Amino acid sequence: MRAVRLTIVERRAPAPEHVELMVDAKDLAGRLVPGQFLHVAAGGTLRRPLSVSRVEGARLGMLFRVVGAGTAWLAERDVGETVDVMGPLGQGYPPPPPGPLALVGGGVGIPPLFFYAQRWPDAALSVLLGARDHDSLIMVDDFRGLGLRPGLCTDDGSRGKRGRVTGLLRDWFLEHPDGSVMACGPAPMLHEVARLTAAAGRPAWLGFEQRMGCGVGACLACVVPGAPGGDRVWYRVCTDGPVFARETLYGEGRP
Amino acid sequence: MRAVRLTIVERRAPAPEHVELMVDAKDLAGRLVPGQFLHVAAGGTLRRPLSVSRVEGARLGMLFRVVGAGTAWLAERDVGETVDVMGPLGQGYPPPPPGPLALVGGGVGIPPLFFYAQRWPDAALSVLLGARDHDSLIMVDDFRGLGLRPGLCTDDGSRGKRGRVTGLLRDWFLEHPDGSVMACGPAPMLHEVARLTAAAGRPAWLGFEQRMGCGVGACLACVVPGAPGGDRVWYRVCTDGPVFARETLYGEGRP
Amino acid sequence: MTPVADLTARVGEIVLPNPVLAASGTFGFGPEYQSFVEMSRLGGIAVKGVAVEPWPGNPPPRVWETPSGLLNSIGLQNPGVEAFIRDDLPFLRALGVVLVVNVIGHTVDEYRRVSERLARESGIAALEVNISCPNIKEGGMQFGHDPERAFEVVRAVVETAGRPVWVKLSPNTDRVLEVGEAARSAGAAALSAINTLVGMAIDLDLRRPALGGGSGGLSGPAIRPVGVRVVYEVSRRIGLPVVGMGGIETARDALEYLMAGASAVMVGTATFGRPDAMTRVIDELPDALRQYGFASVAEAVGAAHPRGRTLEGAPDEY
Amino acid sequence: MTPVADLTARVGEIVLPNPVLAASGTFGFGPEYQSFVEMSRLGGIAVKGVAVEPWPGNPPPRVWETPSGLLNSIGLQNPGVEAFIRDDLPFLRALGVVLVVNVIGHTVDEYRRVSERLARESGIAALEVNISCPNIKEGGMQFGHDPERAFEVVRAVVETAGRPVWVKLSPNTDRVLEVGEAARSAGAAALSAINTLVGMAIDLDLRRPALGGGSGGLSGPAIRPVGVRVVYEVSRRIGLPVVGMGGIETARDALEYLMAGASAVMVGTATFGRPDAMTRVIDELPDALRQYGFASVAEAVGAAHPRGRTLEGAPDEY
Ligand SMILES: Cc1cc2nc3c(=O)[nH]c(=O)nc-3n(C[C@H](O)[C@H](O)[C@H](O)COP(=O)(O)OP(=O)(O)OC[C@H]3O[C@@H](n4cnc5c(N)ncnc54)[C@H](O)[C@@H]3O)c2cc1C
Ligand SMILES: Cc1cc2nc3c(=O)[nH]c(=O)nc-3n(C[C@H](O)[C@H](O)[C@H](O)COP(=O)(O)OP(=O)(O)OC[C@H]3O[C@@H](n4cnc5c(N)ncnc54)[C@H](O)[C@@H]3O)c2cc1C
Ligand SMILES: Cc1cc2nc3c(=O)[nH]c(=O)nc-3n(C[C@H](O)[C@H](O)[C@H](O)COP(=O)(O)O)c2cc1C
Ligand SMILES: Cc1cc2nc3c(=O)[nH]c(=O)nc-3n(C[C@H](O)[C@H](O)[C@H](O)COP(=O)(O)O)c2cc1C
Ligand code: FES
Ligand code: FES
Repeated sequence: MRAVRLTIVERRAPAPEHVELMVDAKDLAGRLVPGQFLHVAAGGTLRRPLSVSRVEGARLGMLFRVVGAGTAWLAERDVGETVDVMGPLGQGYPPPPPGPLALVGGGVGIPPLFFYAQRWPDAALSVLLGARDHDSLIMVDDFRGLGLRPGLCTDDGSRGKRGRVTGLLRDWFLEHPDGSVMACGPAPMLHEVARLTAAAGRPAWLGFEQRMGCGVGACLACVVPGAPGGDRVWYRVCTDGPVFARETLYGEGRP
Repeated sequence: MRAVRLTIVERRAPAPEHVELMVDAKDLAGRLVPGQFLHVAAGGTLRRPLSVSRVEGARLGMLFRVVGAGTAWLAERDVGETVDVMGPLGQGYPPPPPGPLALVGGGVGIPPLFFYAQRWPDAALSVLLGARDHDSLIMVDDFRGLGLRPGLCTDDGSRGKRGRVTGLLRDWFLEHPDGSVMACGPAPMLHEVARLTAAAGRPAWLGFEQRMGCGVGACLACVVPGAPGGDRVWYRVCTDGPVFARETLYGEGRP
Repeated sequence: MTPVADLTARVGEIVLPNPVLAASGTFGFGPEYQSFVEMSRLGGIAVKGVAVEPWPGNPPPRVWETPSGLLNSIGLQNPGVEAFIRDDLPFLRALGVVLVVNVIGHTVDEYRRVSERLARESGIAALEVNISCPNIKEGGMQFGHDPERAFEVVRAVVETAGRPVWVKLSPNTDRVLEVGEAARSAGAAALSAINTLVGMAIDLDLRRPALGGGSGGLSGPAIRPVGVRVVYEVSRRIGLPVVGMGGIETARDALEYLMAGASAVMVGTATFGRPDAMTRVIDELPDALRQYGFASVAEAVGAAHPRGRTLEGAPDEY
Repeated sequence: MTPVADLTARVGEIVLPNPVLAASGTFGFGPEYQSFVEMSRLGGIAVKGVAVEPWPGNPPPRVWETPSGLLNSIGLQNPGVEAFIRDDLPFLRALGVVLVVNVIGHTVDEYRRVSERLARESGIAALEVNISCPNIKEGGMQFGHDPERAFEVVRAVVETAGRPVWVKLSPNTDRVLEVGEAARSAGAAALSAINTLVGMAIDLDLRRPALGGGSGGLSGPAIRPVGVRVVYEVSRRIGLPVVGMGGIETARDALEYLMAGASAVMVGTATFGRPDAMTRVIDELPDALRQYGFASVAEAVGAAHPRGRTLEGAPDEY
């Protein structure tokens, strides 16, 4: 865990308003757990947290949507320039538990799940992806390249089913009542995944986003509430997460 | 007088830590009076005032020393990029009065005087230039290119005489007791020019620097004190100057 | 064609074609910027502070750039109210733009006399009482930091102005709500906020404060969060319209102030960097309003206020 | 070889190897940054505010970036003094770095109890009393804005601390000198300044304040001019050493504070962008001192103060 300057070796534009920077990261790449993130200097006062989207040999990827000043700044970086990152940071997803496993990704929550699929080629994976529209439904071909056939949906029906990815998950549980879930996406999606998996009595790990200061647990900016009556009022996304076992945040019962 | 984006057509590096940007400025170039300045956007909250260093057909030059964030930003601009300037601003130097005329320039006060020499090729000009050291004594060859032979001095003696340019002016007045002076440079130099020319009873026009806000007379940031007992307490460098007749700031007597 | 958003803004009884005014002290007395700005398109102009007599102002340097900000120490240099009326008012009147005259003084009486003198002149929509300038009689204590003194000075102006009186609040105090309340009870028609934050820079070479006046006023994007906070609090807690300012550069920034509760906004420092900053904000405001779901400026005003929840109920600050 | 500038800094009786400390709340309780920073090189560490009981803090989002600045609304979340002593102090003590514990409370008694409890522990160089946090018992009035309340709280801590007490000043008041004077007369050994400015940002999409806590504290380069001004005034007018902070990113920034009168400085927000910000400042300080003609930190302290002229004689602010 340290701050390093990594050289950009490739710049991809996988979809409108999305950029994937591939950087040379010998020392880092081997040690990364899917779900961990990098804290990336992006021209402003604060760094920007970005998940690792893939590892290819000594290279790693960061795939992001351009939403504001920081991601716009990063999107302008060229091959040969360096990016200043801290990492690897945080707690990633555990290895696949026995039985069927669904990767449930929403929008820019998809990249860490692709890295997961890449890391665990022999797991019994189903992939369920959702996004607001066609252009935001990223990495579908990457998953197909691994021989997986992701279930797809969009809010506006412009690709895959119309609806939420949690709808796909509900259906999936009908066929895989013994399944587990690794999910990443916006908070409302994660709440619903928590509800569904708790209702099914099945384990789930959830990857959260929160606005960050330090990225290393020092500033207490990035908190999400712990389960009522649980050990702690707040958990830090940067060090306690970003991936949490459902129970940590939602308790043992059905949320 | 308006704000325009001008394309950089040439970038020169006339001396260490000095850059001259030549920009395409059809509409402006013809209307410029030597001593007028441009207010140049330079990446920060405020613009930076820069004199026009020369006009070549439809092109004009800005020659500056890199001293801080703004000039560093400008120094990084490349041919083909545009700079955002307001201008022409302020009051320039008057046409040459009858009789011998000395142009007395110090450091980055030299560029507007070169433009003056270029504009008035038939005047009976002497050129006296001073700077702290060899590398800061700029535009010497430009003056020579006009057939002039500038007298030179530096604080450290690394080029020309050792000493201040006002020493050269004192000597010049011995030979040209009927001479006039156009000067530009740091305030202490201008004070001394004012003293010398008042003592000689000869006219002088002085080009001042002051930190600016608006550049157009609205904010009252850029003031220099008027002559005690004179019409006004303060004069604005941006609109009343930057060039002032000596009397305006130093009164009729000997300062 | 999508319907054009309605930019009309209202500050009490004053109706503005759009909510963007020039901030006092940054736009001179009008003519200086005329070749750079389409003056007639402005929502209004607040001119430089005017005193009963000419003030000389502070020694230079008077400005200094800071990260995302600007320190100034102009010292309220101004030609006095008579010269203003003689030399500047005719031009301003002829523009036909809503004109706000910023009023300064050392004593309650000086404020009153400026107001009395201006009462005889037409073409002025409102006075803006600047109560963040030093009150020398009171030993440096500032009107804007003391609710009782603020009340006195505002009442003196209200009694004599014959037109709506806006009161410009200082952010350099913990009593901004008390001062705003005092201004309201003294008869102010609106509040404007914020004036600059007191700051300083050191000239490392000269080993002294960079500004000739020592300390100065900090403006620009750096202070925007302070301005938004003051506007949010004041607009919720005092029953007066608020004209918001501090660091506005873009239509998004203006919208932030409107949503925080400002009925109109002023643009100051941004004009130095971009002389057309105000008309850019005006040009981009319809799109910004649409993007965030507002059909008009009026709809956006106070949109970020909680419905029915007061600031007292808000959690600790940090 | 040119002689190495002497970086030793003195804050009252406390001697620091260099003048750069970590600012409270931005460096956790020490271990968080240890793989990014050479801890032993720091001039000192001020840890996160510690209360008598655990505080939960505010709802997220707790940070929001602004131009050259950062708004935060952590809400002083902390585990309480017992947990601090049990879980964090052993690590900090073992570092061998000058340790400053930031103390918070809702009431005078709460401050006193934290101080009393810490008095039984070794390895703490000084307490830093944070009097800019909300005093809930007093209806939201803040200790840091009221000289009498500040006096009470500082005296309570001084009586019990058994070690030097620093008092951290709020810049959100016009009475910072009165509060500083109250702290001095209550026995403070030093002042630290500044804490954050109260600010707010609006989340345009959500139509509400961006921070979960509503308003928050503004830090970072944006506030540096305010910090420098407070340090300049306080160090000239109150007879106490001052630890300066607010927006320090580089050695030049640190030198600006030293010349304004700070005996040492703290770095906060800059660490988030560059975890090695503090050691960079330390590394670059010798060159910066030399460039501006100082042989030591001690020589630079207060170098921008006028010789023999007091602030009263300074011209109007702007
Ligand atoms: C652990 C983690 C992993 C992430 N991985 C990815 C990823 O792989 N791809 C991707 O596109 N995005 C990812 N995000 C979201 C990403 O961090 C934000 O989109 C990005 O910070 C926006 O920065 P900006 O300057 O462009 O936007 P702005 O909105 O201008 O940013 C303003 C501030 O808010 C913060 N911010 C804004 N949106 C978010 C958000 N959704 N989450 C956290 N902070 C935010 C920024 O970091 C910045 O401090 C991740 C977030 C977290 C917490
Ligand atoms: C009318 C006029 C004409 C000028 N012409 C030239 C020229 O032809 N060539 C040249 O090299 N320089 C010229 N200068 C000086 C030039 O404006 C400054 O060197 C430049 O603004 C420094 O900007 P910076 O950001 O690099 O420096 P910084 O020191 O970082 O600037 C900080 C602030 O101080 C202002 N400032 C700093 N130094 C000066 C200065 N000497 N005069 C006025 N403002 C200053 C800057 O504009 C900026 O607002 C002129 C100044 C004036 C007033
Ligand atoms: C150079 C300058 C001069 C100012 N003069 C005045 C003034 O005379 N009266 C006044 O009320 N405010 C004055 N102000 C404050 C501005 O009107 C405004 O409140 C402040 O600058 C914040 O807005 P901004 O960040 O958009 O500049 C001045 C500001 C600047 C920068
Ligand atoms: C996230 C964060 C948390 C803070 N927590 C505390 C705190 O607990 N106690 C305190 O006295 N100051 C706290 N501060 C204020 C800093 O110590 C410092 O005074 C301020 O941030 C200005 O310095 P900077 O601009 O270098 O950050 C906090 C600041 C930040 C940004
Ligand atoms: S971002 Fe600082 S604790 Fe998580
Ligand atoms: S720079 Fe504004 S008046 Fe000269």
